[in-house]
Amino acid sequence: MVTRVQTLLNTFSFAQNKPYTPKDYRSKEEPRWCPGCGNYSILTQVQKVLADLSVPPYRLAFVSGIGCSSRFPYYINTYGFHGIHGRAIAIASGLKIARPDITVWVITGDGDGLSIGGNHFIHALRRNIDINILLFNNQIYALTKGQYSPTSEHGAITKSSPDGVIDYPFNPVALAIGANSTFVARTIDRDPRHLQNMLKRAAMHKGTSFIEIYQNCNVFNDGVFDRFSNKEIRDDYALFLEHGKPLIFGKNRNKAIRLNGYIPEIISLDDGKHSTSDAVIYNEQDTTLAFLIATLSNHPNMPRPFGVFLDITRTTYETELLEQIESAITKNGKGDVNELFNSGDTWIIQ
Amino acid sequence: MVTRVQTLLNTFSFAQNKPYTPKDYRSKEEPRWCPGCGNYSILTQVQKVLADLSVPPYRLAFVSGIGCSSRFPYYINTYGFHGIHGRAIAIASGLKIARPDITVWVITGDGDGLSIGGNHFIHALRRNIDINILLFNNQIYALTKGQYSPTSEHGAITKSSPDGVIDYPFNPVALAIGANSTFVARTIDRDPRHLQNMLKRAAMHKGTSFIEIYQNCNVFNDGVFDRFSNKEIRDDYALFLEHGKPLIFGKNRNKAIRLNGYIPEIISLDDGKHSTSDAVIYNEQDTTLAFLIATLSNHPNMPRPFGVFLDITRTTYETELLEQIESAITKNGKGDVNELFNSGDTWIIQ
Amino acid sequence: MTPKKIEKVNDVTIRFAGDSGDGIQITGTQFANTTAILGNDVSTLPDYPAEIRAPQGTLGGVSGFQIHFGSTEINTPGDMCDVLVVMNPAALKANLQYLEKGGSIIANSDGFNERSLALAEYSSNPLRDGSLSHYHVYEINITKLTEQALCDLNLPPKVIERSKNFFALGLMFWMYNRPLEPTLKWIREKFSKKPELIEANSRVLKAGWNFGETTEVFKVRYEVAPARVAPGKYRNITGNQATAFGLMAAAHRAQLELFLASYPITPASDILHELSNYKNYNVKTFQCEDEIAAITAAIGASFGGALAVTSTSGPGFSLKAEALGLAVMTELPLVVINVQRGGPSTGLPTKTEQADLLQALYGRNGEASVPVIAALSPSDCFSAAFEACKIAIEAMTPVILLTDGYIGNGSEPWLIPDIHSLPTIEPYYPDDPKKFKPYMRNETTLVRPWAIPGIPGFEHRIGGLEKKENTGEISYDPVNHERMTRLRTEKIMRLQDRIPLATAEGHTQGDLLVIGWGSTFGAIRTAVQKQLDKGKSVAHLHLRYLNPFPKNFSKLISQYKAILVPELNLGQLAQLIRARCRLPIYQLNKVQGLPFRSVEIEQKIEEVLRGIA
Amino acid sequence: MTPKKIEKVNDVTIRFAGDSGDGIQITGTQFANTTAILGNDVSTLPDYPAEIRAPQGTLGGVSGFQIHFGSTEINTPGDMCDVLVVMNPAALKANLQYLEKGGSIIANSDGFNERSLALAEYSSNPLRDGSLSHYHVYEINITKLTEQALCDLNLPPKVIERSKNFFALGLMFWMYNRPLEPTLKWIREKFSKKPELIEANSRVLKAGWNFGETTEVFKVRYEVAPARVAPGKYRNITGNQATAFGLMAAAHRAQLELFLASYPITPASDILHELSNYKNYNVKTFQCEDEIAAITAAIGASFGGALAVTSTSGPGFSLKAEALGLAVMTELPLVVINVQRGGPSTGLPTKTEQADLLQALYGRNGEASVPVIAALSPSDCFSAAFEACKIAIEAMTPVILLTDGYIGNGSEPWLIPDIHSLPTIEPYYPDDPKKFKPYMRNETTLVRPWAIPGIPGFEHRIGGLEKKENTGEISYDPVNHERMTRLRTEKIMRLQDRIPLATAEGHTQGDLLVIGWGSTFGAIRTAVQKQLDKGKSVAHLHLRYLNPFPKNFSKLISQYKAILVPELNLGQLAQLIRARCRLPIYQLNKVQGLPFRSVEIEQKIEEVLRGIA
Ligand SMILES: Cc1ncc(C[n+]2csc(CCOP(=O)(O)OP(=O)(O)O)c2C)c(N)n1
Ligand SMILES: Cc1ncc(C[n+]2csc(CCOP(=O)(O)OP(=O)(O)O)c2C)c(N)n1
Ligand code: SF4
Ligand code: SF4
Ligand SMILES: [Mg+2]
Ligand SMILES: [Mg+2]
Repeated sequence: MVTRVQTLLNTFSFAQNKPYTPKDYRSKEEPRWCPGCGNYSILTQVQKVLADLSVPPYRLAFVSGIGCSSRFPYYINTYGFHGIHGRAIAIASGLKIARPDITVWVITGDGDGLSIGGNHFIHALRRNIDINILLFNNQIYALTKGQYSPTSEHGAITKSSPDGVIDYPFNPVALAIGANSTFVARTIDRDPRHLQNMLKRAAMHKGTSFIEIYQNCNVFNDGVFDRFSNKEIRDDYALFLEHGKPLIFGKNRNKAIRLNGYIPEIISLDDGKHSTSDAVIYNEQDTTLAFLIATLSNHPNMPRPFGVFLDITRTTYETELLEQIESAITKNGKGDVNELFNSGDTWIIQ
Repeated sequence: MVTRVQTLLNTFSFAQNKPYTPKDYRSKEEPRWCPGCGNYSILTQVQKVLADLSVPPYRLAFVSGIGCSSRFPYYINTYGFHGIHGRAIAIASGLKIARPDITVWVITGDGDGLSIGGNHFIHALRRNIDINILLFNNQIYALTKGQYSPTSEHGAITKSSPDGVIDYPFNPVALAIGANSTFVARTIDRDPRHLQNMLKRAAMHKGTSFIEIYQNCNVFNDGVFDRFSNKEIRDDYALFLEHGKPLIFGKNRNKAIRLNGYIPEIISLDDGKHSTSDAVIYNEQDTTLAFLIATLSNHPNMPRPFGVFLDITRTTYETELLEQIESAITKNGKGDVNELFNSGDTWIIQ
Repeated sequence: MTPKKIEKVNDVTIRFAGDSGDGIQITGTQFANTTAILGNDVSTLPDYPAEIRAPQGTLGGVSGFQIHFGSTEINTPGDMCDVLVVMNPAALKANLQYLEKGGSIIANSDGFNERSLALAEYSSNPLRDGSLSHYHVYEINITKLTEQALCDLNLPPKVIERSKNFFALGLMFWMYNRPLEPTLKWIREKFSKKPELIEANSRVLKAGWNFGETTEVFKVRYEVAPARVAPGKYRNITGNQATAFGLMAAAHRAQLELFLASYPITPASDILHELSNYKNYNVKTFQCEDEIAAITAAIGASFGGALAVTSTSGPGFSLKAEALGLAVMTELPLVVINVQRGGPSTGLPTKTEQADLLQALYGRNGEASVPVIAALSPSDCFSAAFEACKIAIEAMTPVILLTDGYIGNGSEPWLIPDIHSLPTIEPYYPDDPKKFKPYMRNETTLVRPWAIPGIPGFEHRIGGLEKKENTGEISYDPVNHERMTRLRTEKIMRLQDRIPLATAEGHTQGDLLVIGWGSTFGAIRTAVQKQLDKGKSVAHLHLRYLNPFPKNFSKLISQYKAILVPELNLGQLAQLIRARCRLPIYQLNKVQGLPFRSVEIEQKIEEVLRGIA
Repeated sequence: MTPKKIEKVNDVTIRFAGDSGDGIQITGTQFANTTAILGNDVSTLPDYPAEIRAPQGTLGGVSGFQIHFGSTEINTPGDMCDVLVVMNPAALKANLQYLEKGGSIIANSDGFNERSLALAEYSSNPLRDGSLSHYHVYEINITKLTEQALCDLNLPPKVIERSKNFFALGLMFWMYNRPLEPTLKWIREKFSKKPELIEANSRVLKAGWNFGETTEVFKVRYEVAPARVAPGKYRNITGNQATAFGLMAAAHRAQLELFLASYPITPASDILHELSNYKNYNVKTFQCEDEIAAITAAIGASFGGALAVTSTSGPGFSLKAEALGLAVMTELPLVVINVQRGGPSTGLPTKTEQADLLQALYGRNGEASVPVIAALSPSDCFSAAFEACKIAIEAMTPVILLTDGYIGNGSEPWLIPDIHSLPTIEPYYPDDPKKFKPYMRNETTLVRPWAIPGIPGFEHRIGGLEKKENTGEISYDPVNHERMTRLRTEKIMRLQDRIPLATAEGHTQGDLLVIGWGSTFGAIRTAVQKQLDKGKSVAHLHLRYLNPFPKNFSKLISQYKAILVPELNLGQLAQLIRARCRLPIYQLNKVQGLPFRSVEIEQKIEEVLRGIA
């Protein structure tokens, strides 16, 4: 049976594979975020990257949950689904399994994706369905006006924690690695070029890609990521990972991370005692290293890593599903419903 | 205000702090598990350990979800709550926060705790509420008669995966470490002594303790853990972690794990080239090492680790809550509801 | 040997019972199949323990299978049985309550030893102590006779022990005059790789038959003439399997891929199991991490253009409440199946109940009308599931399909339809990108178009916020909200124009109309038929559609003096009817995890008729 | 200067409106407080944008605050306003719809420049183009006058700009003859650390007053005499705050710790925020990962002996369905608060609606009756919450408390009760370990005992499976299940014996009974009062208890010829009443995310009366 959907896809004459521009991904709806919100930059970079990759808009679906960030699909001219709180990843999973031909992006927040939606998040990662998850982490529930989220810092004063948060936060990157992820990255709204790079890498990865994007909410949590975006100081606070390259950071690229056994240490590259060759060479394909670097954040003096933590290959869920379908067809032929109904013990009444 | 609960606790003359025996923890209900089920052994060891620790039964609460394993509370003579599917940890969290004086154990399964209950699981771990979570992992949904679970092996044939599971499983230990756990251990139903040890360690840990217990379901998934329990071969397949001790295993204790940088390797201790001193010394307090050892399971030839992976100290949720309460009282005095109601802008109508 | 007397009977109910390991389910199924082939109408009820593996020989470990067959229409597995076949004391103890006074007990006397009597908590042997004096007891040493039949084959004792059920089956075939051949054929196929088992089981089956024929124990044989059932090809089917097939048939007629997202739960899991076998039939199953993931994944698949379904039972259905609202708001096709079980909460997971009706109608926030359809019997699950899909797709709406544990697990003969004779299902796709607006409705049906990702020109955004009429943009406008709320509700009401009018069986006007829904159909029908036979002024109205009600509902019921609503709950349909009419409404409610017996309904009818006379 | 004329009026509605940054909420609150202190009855309605920070000067960014006050009983924030104070064109455009024809507009003419007109999408200046000819327009250059009042203080322009709302407030105080002192005091306290702001704001406030007094712009001042409100100490309170206080009061009277587990959601979050401030009051708040965790954590806390509460709104309430069933089955006290908002699904998150009533009654699997209580006004949330706790604890049951966005955010004066005058709350604890059985019920109330962990001798197990009567052991017994189902339901029905009988306001018998529930109370009451004043044969019955209904409900309503049920949904209470009576029932339904205006109800009453006359 050729499904009607296949017929529709075949019938509608496809637009040429024209080169797309960011404008092609802009919807008519005017973004309604607060002036200065980090979401604007992310939207712009996504539109740029989509144009660079030239995926036709009609082949794309953006699925989100609820939150400021989750309004995203309205502003991008593709198929879009603004779901319910926490379920974006589950909706996207169903869509992708039903329609492996569609490129699916998930937009979620630290509340949407890690609080109410935490379970769908970890399960998607282990299943390795080929969707791209962008988690806008502003360490706050913004849409509901400022309660703490699972990434809010211990001690943070918010509307619902007047005496300071007593939860300890998730490290989303570490959580993702622990959940058997195949692609994990971190970037930040205020670094457009890095953001674009990460988006492209995620797009290219086959399987679930997860990017944590630090996003400034200038109304309810202004400045929590300043040290990673402020050009004056960020080089001392941020560590950029590059596959095959040593882990070097610092304003003058004069510091590096060395491993003492499995214990990370900062070394100075201008104390005369150490050189670049002492630094760890980053390897995106090593889960242990990825976890080790992800948990640098546990050490107060360590820089915060950005970039691709992990990019490994594992067959995707839908690939294996299609294989099982193929092999079922090979083995038993294309199923005929009539035959199936008429199989087993049957009898005829005249 | 002294609450009625405090009054009740004070009024009822407490039983002497008598030495308890396992029998004191046996309820009148006859366990209804299948003959040969691994759950029996776990129940027995829990009862033994409770007796050893002599926690009075009335100070204990066992909370579970739904599943074969979750019937556990009926068989143990303490306060008990057989909840709904997946919510044991949330129920236990509420109970413990409301009543920090009660010792709370959670009994859950790989379905209950990691599938539908996965979100409560990871959030409890990061919050570090002082509850003890025992996850009976039989890699199957047993109570519902044999569907695959989030820990079922890739390719497993089950009632709902006639062509083999295409999900990739969680490694519960790695997931827990990624979720910011403070205590993580693994043990197995068929090794009573190790099981008892782990239970004691969990009981002693302040904060959320998580033990993954391999449990044989002899009806729907018989033998999946045989290589770790069969006395003939288990020493080659299982690696027992001990804090401060080298990682040695093998029937003749002739193999060890060495770290090449952060990459684990098996060395032979009787090839003349290596000695015990080449082996990693295990350190329960290092999160990276714990993760590294937890993910040995990713390497097909590596042994499966058992024991305490991680045991670190972090203030518990309820400790911090009680501190905040104390400091609120110190700062503002014991709240008087009448005063509160009468505060703010008020006026009097004669 | 005197030739046996042959007695004609209209309908018979037999119950086989033994230990979980005794092959009772096979025995029952074989008897049912042979009986169906003979042209009797049949209804069956398997009844096995909740525990995964209850201890052997105990009351908890008893497995039963009841078959009701006859030369007239058979609508239930039978209130009480005429013959009870028991393999051990526990089976007797657990099932005696289902045996009609004066009925027959066929007992494997070899199964009644001291140990088994103790396990069944009997202090003395009931076969001997006179406690069964109200019944005809036939003690047969089945185990011994089976051993004798096989003594020359050198089989291990376990195998011999396991084939004794065929002896009982053979004996029942003899007693009710059914051929052995279908079962012999089944044995040959089933054990094709173990010739020694073919020989053994066939022999024992025949031995049972011959025992009946030759010994003097039984004086009478019975003849149950064929029923006038519709001609055609049949097979036995359980409700859950029929549901699965109904979904597949609908996907086929709609020419869509079938996508089932589900989380296992008793008694609904078999729908997932069944469909997971059909990967080569354009069927995808997705076992999710929980019920919320399942329904939202299904919604995602529906957005992608699949026929999306999610199956569950009570507690899982509760978890789907929020997302059902999303499906209402996005107006996407979706079928949500609730195989109801005993509640509330975890309740009685393996038992049946009809207590989720009001939840199906109202269990979500906001005004969110959803069509609700209930299946009435195992085989009817096929048509009900098909119909649910057709409405979902053609009206762009979630549809709730209610079945229950009783019909989900129960089986009956199913007249296999020709797939091509089933109605077509026509999705409403947009065709012109220039005119396309995601919430522009068809004027007659109020249905919005289904625009599928992948097609240029129809890019659009949907979601759970209120949307502007036609354009689908987010709108907080007060008047628009009211209009959209009413449009969504009206769209469902307009289904009245396409669902069949209600018809009552029995008198078209009169004293009492008995109204039912769902799996109580058979018991009510039987009860009303008997009352009609007794000349009572009654009728039976069965409601397949619970939302919307059939258009002629109020008119139809106004032809009666009173209404009786029997339900396996505390009166949920009764409440819905009360809000719609001013007639006196009587209720018959049973909340025991069990189906009605038709006599319970008959008694109530008589009581009500006395009251209103 | 001619002395101004003073006119007496009964009641007045004023609406302040400006940009989100204009301090409108403060202005309104100050006016309301001063007015309340004078002894007028008052009702207020804040109305701010859904967006976190809508762009300045646009329609989306307008913030409003409406105050209705009078010398008679005031039940609503007013249908339409008499005076509209606007700071810019957007505020005018967005709010003109609420102004009575013939009403007054007081406009800050300095705010009407080209840019702001464009932002408000005005093509010409409405103050000039004659489009406001149906109103009295007072153009006052408030910004300029404010600047002049402060010119010698050397303040930054932003500060000057921000204090102009006090000018408007001062002017309104003059017009309605209210004292400045309360606001001056408030300014002194609020800005105690910034003396320059005390000086500035006080001066501007007085400047506004003086402007009214001295200029010839206004010819008339108004006098609104005090109302005969109950004597006592008052404060303003919002519904959500009152709910929080009601819970605290109940915990105090029950001598229990208050435990709130919640997940943030508009418009319910303020209950969580409020309670998180009271750690030194035996209050614990637990912000959970989702709504399911919140209700189950609350159930755990209840098992532990706390007064356990969970608060949410529509979508979150849907998620609690399954666990509510668990609370029913375990018979533990629990209060579930649903601050209803526009649905279905995400719907209209910041708007009000009453569409979750049927869900509250039926939204879970199985027969699971739960008491449902609805609050009728902001201050009434206190009593409703208190009552919900009392029933939950004393009847060992979950209780659903329904409020909504309208009363949750709205405020009104609250007669502060003395905590000691509130009823006591008596938990039913077991006292004898030897006789203790977890499901042994009190014979009169059918309540089971609450055995708290930590106490020797009462160790027991509970859960969601059906349990044996008295002992609480798991039981699959059919008859026991029916008995337990009926006992659970009957326990809730017996609450009829402790809740007050229903009474109707107005004629005790007559033509039309208007029945309402929840936040429509004020509008219905006002409408019925007006009709009574016109001599119509009507009455008003307000239902606080939606399950069970008051015992005398049927008898009471049978005294009228017809019933009208106004609701902010499509007729949910109407359906419940239909199932209980045979009177003609008329509906008035509004689903616009907005409360009723009392005239809408009046019109409908008149229409119905014409019809049935
Ligand atoms: C079931 C449900 N619960 C709660 C809410 C309320 N809610 C909406 S968004 C949100 C949190 C958003 O936080 P995040 O995902 O971090 O997004 P942000 O607004 O910060 O971008 C909450 C709690 C809801 N809409 N639905
Ligand atoms: C809401 C809900 N969904 C589904 C179920 C059905 N169910 C009961 S137990 C179970 C899985 C149990 O698996 P696991 O936790 O591994 O326990 P086991 O039986 O293997 O010990 C499921 C799916 C349920 N009871 N409630
Ligand atoms: S509230 Fe914060 S996250 Fe939301 S739109 Fe405004 S700045 Fe952005
Ligand atoms: S089904 Fe498996 S897990 Fe459950 S009781 Fe039996 S053996 Fe144990
Ligand atoms: Mg956020
Ligand atoms: Mg399991």
